[in-house]
Amino acid sequence: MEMIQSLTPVYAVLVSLSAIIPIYLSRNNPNLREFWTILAAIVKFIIVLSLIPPLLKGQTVGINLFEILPGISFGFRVDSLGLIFALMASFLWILTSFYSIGYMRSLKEHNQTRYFVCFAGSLSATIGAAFAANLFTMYIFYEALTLFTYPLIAHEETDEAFRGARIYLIYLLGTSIAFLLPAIIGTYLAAGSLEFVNGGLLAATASKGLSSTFLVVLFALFILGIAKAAIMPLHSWLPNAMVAPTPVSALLHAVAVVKMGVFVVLRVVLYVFGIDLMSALGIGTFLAYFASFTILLASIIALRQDNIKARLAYSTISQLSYIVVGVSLLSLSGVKGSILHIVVHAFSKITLFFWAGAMAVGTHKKYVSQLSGIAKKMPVSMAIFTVGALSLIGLPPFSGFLSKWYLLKGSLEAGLVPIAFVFMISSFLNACYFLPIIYIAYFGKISPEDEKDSHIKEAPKMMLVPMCITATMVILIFFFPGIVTSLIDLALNGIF
Amino acid sequence: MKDDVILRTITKFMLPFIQIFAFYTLAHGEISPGGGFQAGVIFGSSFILIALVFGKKEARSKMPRSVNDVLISTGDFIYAFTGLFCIFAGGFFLEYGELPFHSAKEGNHIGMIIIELGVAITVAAVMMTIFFEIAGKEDD
Amino acid sequence: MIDFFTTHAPVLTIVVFIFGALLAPVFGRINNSLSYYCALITTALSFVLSVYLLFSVYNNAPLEYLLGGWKPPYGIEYRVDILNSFILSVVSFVSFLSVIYGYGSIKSEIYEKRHPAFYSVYLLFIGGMMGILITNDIFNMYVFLEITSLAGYALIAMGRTRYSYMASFNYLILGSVGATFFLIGIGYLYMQTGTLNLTDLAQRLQGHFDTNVVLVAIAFIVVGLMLKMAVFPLHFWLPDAYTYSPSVISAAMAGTSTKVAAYLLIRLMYTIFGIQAGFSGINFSGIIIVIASITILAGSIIAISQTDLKKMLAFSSIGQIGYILIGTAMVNKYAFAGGLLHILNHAMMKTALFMVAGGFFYKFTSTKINDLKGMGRQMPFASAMFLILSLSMVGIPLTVGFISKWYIILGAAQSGYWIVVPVILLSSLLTAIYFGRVVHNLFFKDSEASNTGILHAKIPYSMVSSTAVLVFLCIFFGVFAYMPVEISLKAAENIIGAMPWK
Amino acid sequence: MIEFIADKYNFWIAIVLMMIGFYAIIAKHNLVKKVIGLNIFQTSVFLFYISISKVNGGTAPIIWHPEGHAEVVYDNPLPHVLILTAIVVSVSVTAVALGIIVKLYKNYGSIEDDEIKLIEHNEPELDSK
Repeated sequence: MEMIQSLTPVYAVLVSLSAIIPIYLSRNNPNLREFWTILAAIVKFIIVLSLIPPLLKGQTVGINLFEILPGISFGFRVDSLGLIFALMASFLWILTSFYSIGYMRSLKEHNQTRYFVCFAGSLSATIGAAFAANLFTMYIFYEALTLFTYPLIAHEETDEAFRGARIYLIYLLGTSIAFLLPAIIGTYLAAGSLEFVNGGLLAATASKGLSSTFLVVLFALFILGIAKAAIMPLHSWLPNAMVAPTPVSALLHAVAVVKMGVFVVLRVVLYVFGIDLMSALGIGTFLAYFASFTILLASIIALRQDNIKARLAYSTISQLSYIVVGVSLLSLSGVKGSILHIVVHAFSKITLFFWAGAMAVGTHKKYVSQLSGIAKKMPVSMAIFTVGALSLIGLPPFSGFLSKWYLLKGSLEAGLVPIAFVFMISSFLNACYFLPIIYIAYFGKISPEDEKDSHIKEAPKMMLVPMCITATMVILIFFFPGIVTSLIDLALNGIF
Repeated sequence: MKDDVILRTITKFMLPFIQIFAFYTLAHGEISPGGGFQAGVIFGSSFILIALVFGKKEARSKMPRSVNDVLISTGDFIYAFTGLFCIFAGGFFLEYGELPFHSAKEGNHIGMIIIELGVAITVAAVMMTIFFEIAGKEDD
Repeated sequence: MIDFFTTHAPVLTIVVFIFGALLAPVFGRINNSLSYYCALITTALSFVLSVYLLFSVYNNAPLEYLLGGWKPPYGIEYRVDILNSFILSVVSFVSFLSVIYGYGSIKSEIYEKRHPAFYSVYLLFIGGMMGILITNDIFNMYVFLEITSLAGYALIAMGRTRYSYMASFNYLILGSVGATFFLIGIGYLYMQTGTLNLTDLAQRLQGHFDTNVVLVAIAFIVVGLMLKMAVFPLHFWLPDAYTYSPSVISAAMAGTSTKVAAYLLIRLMYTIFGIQAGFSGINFSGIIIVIASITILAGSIIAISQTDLKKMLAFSSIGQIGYILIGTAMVNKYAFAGGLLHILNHAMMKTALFMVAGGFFYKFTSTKINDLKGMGRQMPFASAMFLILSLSMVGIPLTVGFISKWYIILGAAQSGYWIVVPVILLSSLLTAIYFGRVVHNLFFKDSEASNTGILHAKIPYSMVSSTAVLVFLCIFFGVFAYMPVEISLKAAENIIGAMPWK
Repeated sequence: MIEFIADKYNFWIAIVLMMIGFYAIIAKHNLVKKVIGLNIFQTSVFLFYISISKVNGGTAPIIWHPEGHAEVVYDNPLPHVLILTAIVVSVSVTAVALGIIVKLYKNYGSIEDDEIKLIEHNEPELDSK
């Protein structure tokens, strides 16, 4: 493949990072501040879009900025997997920015400047990780994202928020230093380089007689180190991090942070170990079973959650493991399904979080049991929720159906029938925890106080419009899967 | 002790001898026990004796603080400058043989005595400073 | 002229300090600021000379300088190779920046009348360390060690609180015991070999490592130096000394003094004891690695429970010395380079951290962690620098802290000391915890009524700029690590290559 | 056994003195006594150095030309020189230590380290000088 030296990926990262300065400087003028946020979001999305044409032509855009240590450089390389992730994140940033403005202003939150600054920083880190050319660059952005999101989670500045943020930091920073860093060092020792290679960085060195125990331990370190993927038992930071304002939960805990986790898992499996080495070592199957445990357990826990955001959080944990299981199946459809699920889940889950925020703004309600009959007062929001929920359960004509289809097909291709059953049981469980919400909202009896309360109304337009757009996307992807799958096929070309 | 006539008289009588002995030790340090350090200590102790017998004020008037401070630096300066001068004379640091006297032997002799003089001045001044600082406020 | 300069540069590095130290009080009689400029010029000159030395030995053989023209085993010899010229540059750079920093902070913390004496003693303090680094004569090392220690006692005693005297006294007693131990060790070595020149000692000790005399000498020297280095069970003097001294001195000391003691141990371990050459049945590196690991963990754990920022930084320094020891004791090129890099990196980070702490003190006369609540709003720039430095201490990539840890871990993996890896990772986590606490107070807590006692409204530019330079370098050398890495790798090659390889 | 002790009596003296000094440094609360302990400790090392410089049948290392003796055996002068330097250092350390003690006494009215710590603990003064 042709390599084009270009600074475009660097600009994509820098746009939001440099936006921090005008955002901070215009802290006394909210309108101007928000203008900068949105401008940065749009410019970023355009830059990411501009990277598509060369990719379709079969060229790779990338640049090695500088070599930090011999064999370890700080560089970017745009491949289609990274581009899918970047496109998704930057597109959703635009929507979330509008949504945040509506949300923060309706609730009159404090410290909005810090909020927008950190938000912009987080996005830079996300895009940086998406375009990272090697493990080292990825690690930097992985850590940067953790640090940028800490103030967002602690935003409320209550004891509970600090507790949640502390747990978040301990889990993510702790595992990444204790496990991910040694894993990277181990990789460097084994391969002498950290660049992502189609077919696997370590696959090339496997013939050098590295003991399989070493590789298995290395893989275990990677999986333990990527706590952002929220594979049990390292998941409990995610429900705790839900103390953040809802837009943060929406973008960061449905799109950026957790998706970065599974994205790193994908990178490790596909580009560091490689399909062949994984199946030779037999760790793919092991990971598949390990993560299916998370799928089922998290779904069951979600059933018991009354807090809306907690229920969504456990749902996220379960859905993330879909992606991990999908890639560890090591079959074409499995991997395809798992990449598709990254996108699908992002759109569906952000819709649900937006809805949760709309509920918080419109009704100040946080519990499922309080939502009885609420659909009468907030018909649009509930319709949007229904779309997101049905998509995650996996019903057509919503895009969730597509990814589940591929995942099921992949598990059968790999000959792992139990995994197929796990997917089906989990779909059933998904239905069990989403459908009751829909049921009581539409058919439950609205309580008399709520009936009279004139404050309960639809959320402001600033919030509703982004919700509608994401919901539309959920349906759109079902009918036009080509916009995503063409890129996925491109990514898988070099691997299978 | 200020009023003790015998002590005062004997001290007055002894002081010049102590100081001359200091110079003897200094000049002879090259070939016999002695040298700049010992000379400095002896010289300094003569002032300490003054302070003990006549009181701190009297000693300070003979050796004011400002002079004392400058002396510390001066001795140090003589030492360092001699060393540096050897460099400019074409040798290594402190290589007295290269000093511009008639021969290397001569240079060694004179250079060493200059160095010792610097050491002696500094040590004497430092001894006095230490004494006056530690003796502190108690004026007796 | 260039020849002349190159020949005499090693001794000039020390001579500038002699002249500076004696001119500072003389100028001080005229005007205090003159003595300040005297200190500034002296340290600047020594920095220039050190860097010049580093460049001139980088591609050439080590420079030798014979004091008084006496040939090596008899006379005192100065010897400059990459290892010590590297540390010379670090020490002189840190001391130079500390002087700049001091322009604002010394005025507020030390009596006007004492300024000339302060600068003079400060120059002796730095000059003594430069002497330790540059000399190749073991007794000369002892003398310089005592010069720098004596100056250090006086400097600590100039602190703002009356407890500074007690801190200084404790350091004095323990420091003298340590130095005397070193002296005993030298005596035993002299007994065995009859020489004091390091190069000569190394040759004459070959084959005598199993004698009791040499073993006793090593035991005394190692214990004595570890006292000076404040390695874990011998660290009691350090926290008080760093906490109660003036801000400039905390900053300069944290960056230099313990590292110079560490250099001494490294130099002796490698050049004369040949760390792995002799000692049947005694694993010298193993012992030092275990001690260093305990130091790292203990320093970090004790730091967590501190309530005073400066004390916390002091305990953190104790832990960080462990990194330097652990890296250099592994007898591996990469680990050695990592340890050496950590001397530079830790000097920059810890000096800057103490400078920031001094900035808080300058404004609010307090360094209690609880009094720092809400500083993120009141002193945003200082707090931001503190944040960057904390990240660097934790070892986040693109900061210098990462580079040295990376090399130490790499070396540990290569030489098979796997135990080191979890120790370093665990201590990174502990570091994250204790710095996280401070950062949390800075940015997420609202200021309390108690810290409204503002002493100075504005922090002088001298303090801000010198700290900012260090913070910038912390990032710069984290991103463009090539230069220090190359230098330390080459130093490591020279040092390890000169001894019998494992 | 007796011979072993008697032969190396110089070491034993050094060790005994060193331990006395060490004991004083560690166990005494009075700061002046600590300094005295330090001095004893250092003196033991000086003695040790001087004793190892002794050459059997040697005399003081001062050049002299006695009649009838072609060769004179001298002691090794180098340790003497080293110790002279070490003594200077020791004196300076003592001076600094005593200076600090004077200041401590002025500030706390005590030279017992436990009392000083107690005073500091009860009434800490941040900006006292």
